[in-house]
Amino acid sequence: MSVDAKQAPLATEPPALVQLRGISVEFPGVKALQEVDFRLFAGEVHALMGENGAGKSTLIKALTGVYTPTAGVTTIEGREVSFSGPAEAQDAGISTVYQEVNLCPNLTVAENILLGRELRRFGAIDGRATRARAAELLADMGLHIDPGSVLAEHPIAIQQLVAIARAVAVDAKVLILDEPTSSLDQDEVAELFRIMRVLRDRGVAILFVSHFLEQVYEISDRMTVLRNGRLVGEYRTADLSRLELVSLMIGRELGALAEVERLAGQAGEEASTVPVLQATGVGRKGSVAPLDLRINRGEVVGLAGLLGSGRTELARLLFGADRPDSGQMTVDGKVVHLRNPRAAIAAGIAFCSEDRKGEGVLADLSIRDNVILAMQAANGWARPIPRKVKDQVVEKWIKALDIRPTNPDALVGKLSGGNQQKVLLARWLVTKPKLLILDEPTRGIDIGAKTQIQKLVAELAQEGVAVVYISAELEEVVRLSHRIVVMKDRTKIAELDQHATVDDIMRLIAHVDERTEAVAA
Amino acid sequence: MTSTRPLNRFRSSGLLWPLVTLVLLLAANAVVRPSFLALRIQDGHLYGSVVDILKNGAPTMLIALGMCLVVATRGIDLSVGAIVAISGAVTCSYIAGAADPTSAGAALAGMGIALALCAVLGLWNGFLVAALRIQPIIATLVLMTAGRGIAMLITDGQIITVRNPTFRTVGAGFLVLPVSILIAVAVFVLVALLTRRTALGLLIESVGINPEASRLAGLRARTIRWTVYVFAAICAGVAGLMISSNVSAADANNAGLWIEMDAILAVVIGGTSLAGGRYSLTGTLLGALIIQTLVTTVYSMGIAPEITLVFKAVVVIAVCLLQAPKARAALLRRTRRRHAPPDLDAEPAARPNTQTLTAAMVEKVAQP
Amino acid sequence: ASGGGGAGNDTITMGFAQVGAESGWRTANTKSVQESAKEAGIDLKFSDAQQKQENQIKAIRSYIQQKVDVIAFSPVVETGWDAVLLEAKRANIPVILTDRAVDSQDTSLYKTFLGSDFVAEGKKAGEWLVKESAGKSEVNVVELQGTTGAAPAIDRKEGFAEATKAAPQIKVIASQTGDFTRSGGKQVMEAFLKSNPKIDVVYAHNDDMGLGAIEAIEAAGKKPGVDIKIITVDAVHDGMQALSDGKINYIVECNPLLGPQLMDLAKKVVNGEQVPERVVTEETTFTQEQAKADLPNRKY
Amino acid sequence: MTTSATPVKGKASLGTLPGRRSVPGRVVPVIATFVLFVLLFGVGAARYDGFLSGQVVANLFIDNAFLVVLAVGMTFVIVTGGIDLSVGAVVALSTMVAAAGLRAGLPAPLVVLLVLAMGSTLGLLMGLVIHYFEIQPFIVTLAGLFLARGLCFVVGVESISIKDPTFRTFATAAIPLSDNVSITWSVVIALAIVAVGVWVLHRTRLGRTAYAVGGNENSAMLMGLPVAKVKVGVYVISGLCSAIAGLLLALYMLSGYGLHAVGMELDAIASVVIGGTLLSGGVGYVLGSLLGVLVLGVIQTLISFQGTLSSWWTKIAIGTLLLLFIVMQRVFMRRQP
Ligand SMILES: Nc1ncnc2c1ncn2[C@@H]1O[C@H](COP(=O)(O)OP(=O)(O)OP(=O)(O)O)[C@@H](O)[C@H]1O
Ligand SMILES: Nc1ncnc2c1ncn2[C@@H]1O[C@H](COP(=O)(O)OP(=O)(O)OP(=O)(O)O)[C@@H](O)[C@H]1O
Ligand SMILES: [Mg+2]
Ligand SMILES: [Mg+2]
Repeated sequence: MSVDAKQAPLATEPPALVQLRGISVEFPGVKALQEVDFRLFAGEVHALMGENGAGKSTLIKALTGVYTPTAGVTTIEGREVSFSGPAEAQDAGISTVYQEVNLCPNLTVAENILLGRELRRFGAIDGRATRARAAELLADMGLHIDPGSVLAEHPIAIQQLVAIARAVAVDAKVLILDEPTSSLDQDEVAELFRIMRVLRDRGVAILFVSHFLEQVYEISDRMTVLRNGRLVGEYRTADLSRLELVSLMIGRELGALAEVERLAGQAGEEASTVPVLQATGVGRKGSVAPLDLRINRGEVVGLAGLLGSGRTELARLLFGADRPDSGQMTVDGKVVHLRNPRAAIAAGIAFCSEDRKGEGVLADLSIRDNVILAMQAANGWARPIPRKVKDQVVEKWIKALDIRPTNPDALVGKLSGGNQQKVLLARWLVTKPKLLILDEPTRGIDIGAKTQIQKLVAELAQEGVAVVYISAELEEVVRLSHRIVVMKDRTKIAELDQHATVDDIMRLIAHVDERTEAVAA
Repeated sequence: MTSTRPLNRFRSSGLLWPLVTLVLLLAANAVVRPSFLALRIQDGHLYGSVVDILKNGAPTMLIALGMCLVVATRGIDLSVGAIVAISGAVTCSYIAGAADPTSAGAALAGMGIALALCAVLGLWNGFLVAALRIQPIIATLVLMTAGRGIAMLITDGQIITVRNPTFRTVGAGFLVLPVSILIAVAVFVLVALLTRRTALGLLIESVGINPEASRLAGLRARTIRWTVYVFAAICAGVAGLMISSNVSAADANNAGLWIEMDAILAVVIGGTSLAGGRYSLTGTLLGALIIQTLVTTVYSMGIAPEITLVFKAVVVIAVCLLQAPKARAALLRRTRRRHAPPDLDAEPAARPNTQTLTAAMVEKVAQP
Repeated sequence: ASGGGGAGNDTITMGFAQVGAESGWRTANTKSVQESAKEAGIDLKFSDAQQKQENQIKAIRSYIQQKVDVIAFSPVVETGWDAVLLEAKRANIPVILTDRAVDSQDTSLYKTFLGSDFVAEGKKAGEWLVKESAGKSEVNVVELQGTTGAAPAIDRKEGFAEATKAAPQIKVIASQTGDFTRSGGKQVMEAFLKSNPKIDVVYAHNDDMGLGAIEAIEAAGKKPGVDIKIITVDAVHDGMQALSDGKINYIVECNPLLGPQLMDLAKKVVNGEQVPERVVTEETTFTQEQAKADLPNRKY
Repeated sequence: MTTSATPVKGKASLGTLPGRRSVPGRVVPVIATFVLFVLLFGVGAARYDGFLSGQVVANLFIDNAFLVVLAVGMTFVIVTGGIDLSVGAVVALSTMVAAAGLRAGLPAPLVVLLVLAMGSTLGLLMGLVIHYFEIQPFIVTLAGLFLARGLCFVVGVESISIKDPTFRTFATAAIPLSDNVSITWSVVIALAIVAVGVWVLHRTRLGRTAYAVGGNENSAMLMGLPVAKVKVGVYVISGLCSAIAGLLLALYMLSGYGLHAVGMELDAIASVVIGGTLLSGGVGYVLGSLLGVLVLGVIQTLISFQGTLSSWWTKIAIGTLLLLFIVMQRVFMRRQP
């Protein structure tokens, strides 16, 4: 393979803090990593780049001893190591946030942050001191939640922040962050980057994975690109343009991608005015204040707001996942009572949850079963979808969404994060919904796939599907939506039209006083 | 990657090791007593130790089938033993009290009433678990305790003996093969068809893997859970008929005592995890057969009652070790290391056991 | 609400801690106690220990707490009663043992023991077989034991072995536990029939296992009672029926109807009268002819 | 309204007091169970003379001391998402080994040590198999049950009396609490073990890790917690508790017997679950388990005070009372957020 001329020169630099040489990792039938080299220096932020399934998470897990590589050596500060598990890696000064939030939902926030290093008095855990310490750590990150609350009560974004707080709480030499920002909004990301910079300046080596190019360029000093489990090269961030980076990642010329992007960009200009779903005064105590909402045929309605502004909760109400306790909803002009998801599905509504691990995919089932599940459930148990139809449908969507591996019998739990998300999306697309509610559908999805999904949304809208689109990435929302509903404190504060900009939204969210004007506008 | 070759498919299905165990057990018996495998026709039906295993194992098999589905939904049913007792008690009391205790009508009516009652008991369990969301083990413990009491209440604590040829057929009759095994196999086929040919199996598995995700995908999670308890209870009811019919008597105290444990053991030996999700009906069947063969082995090899349990423990542990990929891998690695050339990397990648990658870690990480 | 102790008034209150209801025999025993208590005008507090000794001890404790006049119980096992009996003694509540003894050295812990002798039952069975097989060169016996570890199983085995020790032609070729149940007896017998070509006699520790064995023998195409002789213990109704039908050859009785005797003893004990330390219940044995005669008036 | 479930609205609301409200939230189930227990006891007191006495309460503890200890060990196991079916059999084996050892003339302290070592070793073996071979706890401990019960009969089929004077004095000694209420040493030991259990499970890292493993084993592993140590450890704890319970039972019965404690594992599991521990792991309280045992105990006491129930009505009544209790508990808990 011809190595790009911009590969970083190695000679002049100090010895690497962490060095992997010729690392290979294999799973039954999958070569996840093949002879990959990787270096991480003290005092740098190093981005690990690659498409979904390129092997980023696997590399991280091979480094921290979760997987034992089949070949290769790992050295830390020049000494060869071979960790038998994350505990040993941690002892060696490597602190890690793995991709999916890996915390214990049954424990409190404070316990999660300090598990294994709780403050003790007379040999017993000092709960009060532990909570106080956790509160401090959270406050450092600008997060003010009750450290004594149970983790499961918090949305996935907060859980992500807690995981980060846990990782930065120790004095580590190496900090590894595998897609820490996928569920965070801009403020949180900024906060995280501030912390990362402080740590970097202190000499900590930081490994960072993200599919947001902006973020990567903002924070990283150097990057390593992987493709299909192989090393493409190591580069200085400053030397590599975005376009070059993307083409290194996807291994194709960029033309195709640009085309896709263009298509996605021109989100169907003309949305109809025929309402698919109309909600009046729909709300639920303690969750979402009663609000009105109309979604037309072929229209993409974006939901914008900060963390905890109630977007997810609103989506759940529209899908019957939670029961609204006020208001009325009509679908196609007929009054519906969405008592449970079944009813919503029967009415032609689909909902792709943001919590793909907890509420989305079924890890122990194959891609095929996951994809057809919702369709099958709607069909009823007695009318199984014929094998042939299944295969056709599944094959089609595997191709359309570029799900890897392409083997429909692969267990979804073993897929890379991004691919799991695609499977989930496919599940709902096969039901041919009238209204598709997407909660963070591009979370953890690589840039190529993200544009693909955006394009798909635009196409669906053009075909007449109504879409509710929730994303922490305001650009995305703005680009795709015909209309944007802005949420704050679980209340709808404004509805903006197609020409709204990210700044408009930010202003609305930031200033309470503007609320009335905005609604009027 | 799943291979299309049937042998490999079979291997990856996890049925290989239970089957190996069963064959080993039978072989051990045949070695100790060559006549063990002998079959002859006696009064128009097959006669032999293997036939006994099938006949006596049928109730456990049936109950294990029901239990398997319950376990697949992440539940457990401790009340099946009590339901066995109730089913036998109701039938025998009805027959004994009928105008003509030997008539086919009495037997059929009695069995019908018993099974209907069992279905109601299943509904009850399902109500506690699915509707009230009480933890299955404690919810079914209620009926486990009270149910046997109810059975004894029905029989007044006595063993009720009946002489009814029709009723006798269920547990002791033969159509060349024992009728009970035919019933068990029929139910197995029925369930297999019902769950594998329809979408039921998929729905059951997904409820067991992640109830909330299933609900959001539009499954009737509650109805499914409820249904499997009813099914398990009916299976237990039929098993109860077999057990009492086999000795022509209802013994409310002892019928089905601890059979729930055997059934759960069969399910687990068959490769179904108690954490719910993917299940194997064939494995369950094999598991039940292993357990019954074990019992028969004890009797026919003349193992002293004092050490029967130790023997059972050893076999169960051996089965589990054989079945656990981790343990097999460890064993294999040891023998390989001794015999094979040290160059493991040269082996083709498709053989997980030879990889230094810890399979367990992979599994663990893959699970949510 | 039922009133608590009977300490204050004339009627005697008896606390009876039953083992459980694990067999028809036991249920008959319970019934007999309950019925005779009613007849004798004794206020009976009954509790069922579900076959667990600790539950029996709990029940006895609670009787002491309730200040009953006399406590009676059938020990699950011989051992382990000293502590609670001492408590009863301290509380001045007399204790009567039924059905089997306890192994306390301190005999002052209980007033009297009313019940059968399981070893003797085994002996009776053995003696009959010795008589029957006189002159034969070889008698192969298979034994269907009760629940492993249960006292009747141990004692009946021991008694039988003792009685047949002197007859070298009698050989126990297989011995397995059938858990005192019919299905157990049937399953074990099925296996025996296949692994032992020549079985002459079945000795079952209770009728139920014997009845199970009969079914197995019939299924094997042999005639129970003729091709294979059967000896059992208990003499419950179904067993007696089989005996008179010729399918069982000999039954040693173990009488569960202790109620009337127990109530007599209780009254005496409460009134401070002297009672014998050991009262053996009247138990007999049945041959097929005796069974035919006795069957119509069997109570259980 | 208790608890932390009330959401903190948005990021604007700064300065939440750390953890102040979390404590009651966690013990609500235990409190609920306690209230219901008192209710049940109240029913007994209202219905039966002599029920409302100190000694009846004391007897609840005396008669269930061994079950309390078992439940403590079982709580540890269940909190990690496991289960231990072997406890009843290990109890029996412990009584048997103790009795046989004493009969053979071994000194009492040695016998005690022997039994404790045996129980922990059995637990250790099962834990190792469960963790390293990844075999389901249910099946491993079921095999453990067979093995331990089987070993009982290998030691001896008949029950063995304990005649050792140390054991006897220990067993019969009463500790007066007031004029007419006294307890035994077993109660003291059991309560001490409850205290240690509370401390270890709720106040040490071992305990926290047990909860973490029960909540999500994979996450716990990724968080770098000593999963193996804890997963094996809880079975050792359970084995040790079974051995202690066995010794207490040996004191209670003054005998060793292979058929002691048949089915006691179910009683232990039931107590733990009644006490608010989730069988799926991650949530549970030692004190809850103690209450669970007392609930089962009071049900039994109620029935023996009733004194007119036949064998089958006894079973039905136990089932019904159990049902009543768990349904009430369910209703009670549902009202909580
Ligand atoms: N436990 C496993 N068993 C089998 N295959 C696995 C397992 N874990 C990962 N893989 C496979 O290894 C490959 C690399 O996955 P990995 O999770 O490292 O990707 P990634 O680069 O992190 O992707 P993403 O951006 O989507 O997170 C994928 O093809 C995946 O399916
Ligand atoms: N910064 C925060 N501080 C405290 N609580 C928060 C914060 N962010 C979110 N929450 C919690 O979030 C919950 C509402 O989340 P919801 O999922 O409805 O919001 P969302 O707008 O969809 O956010 P997300 O971006 O996570 O999807 C509330 O329970 C609230 O307590
Ligand atoms: Mg990844
Ligand atoms: Mg959200």
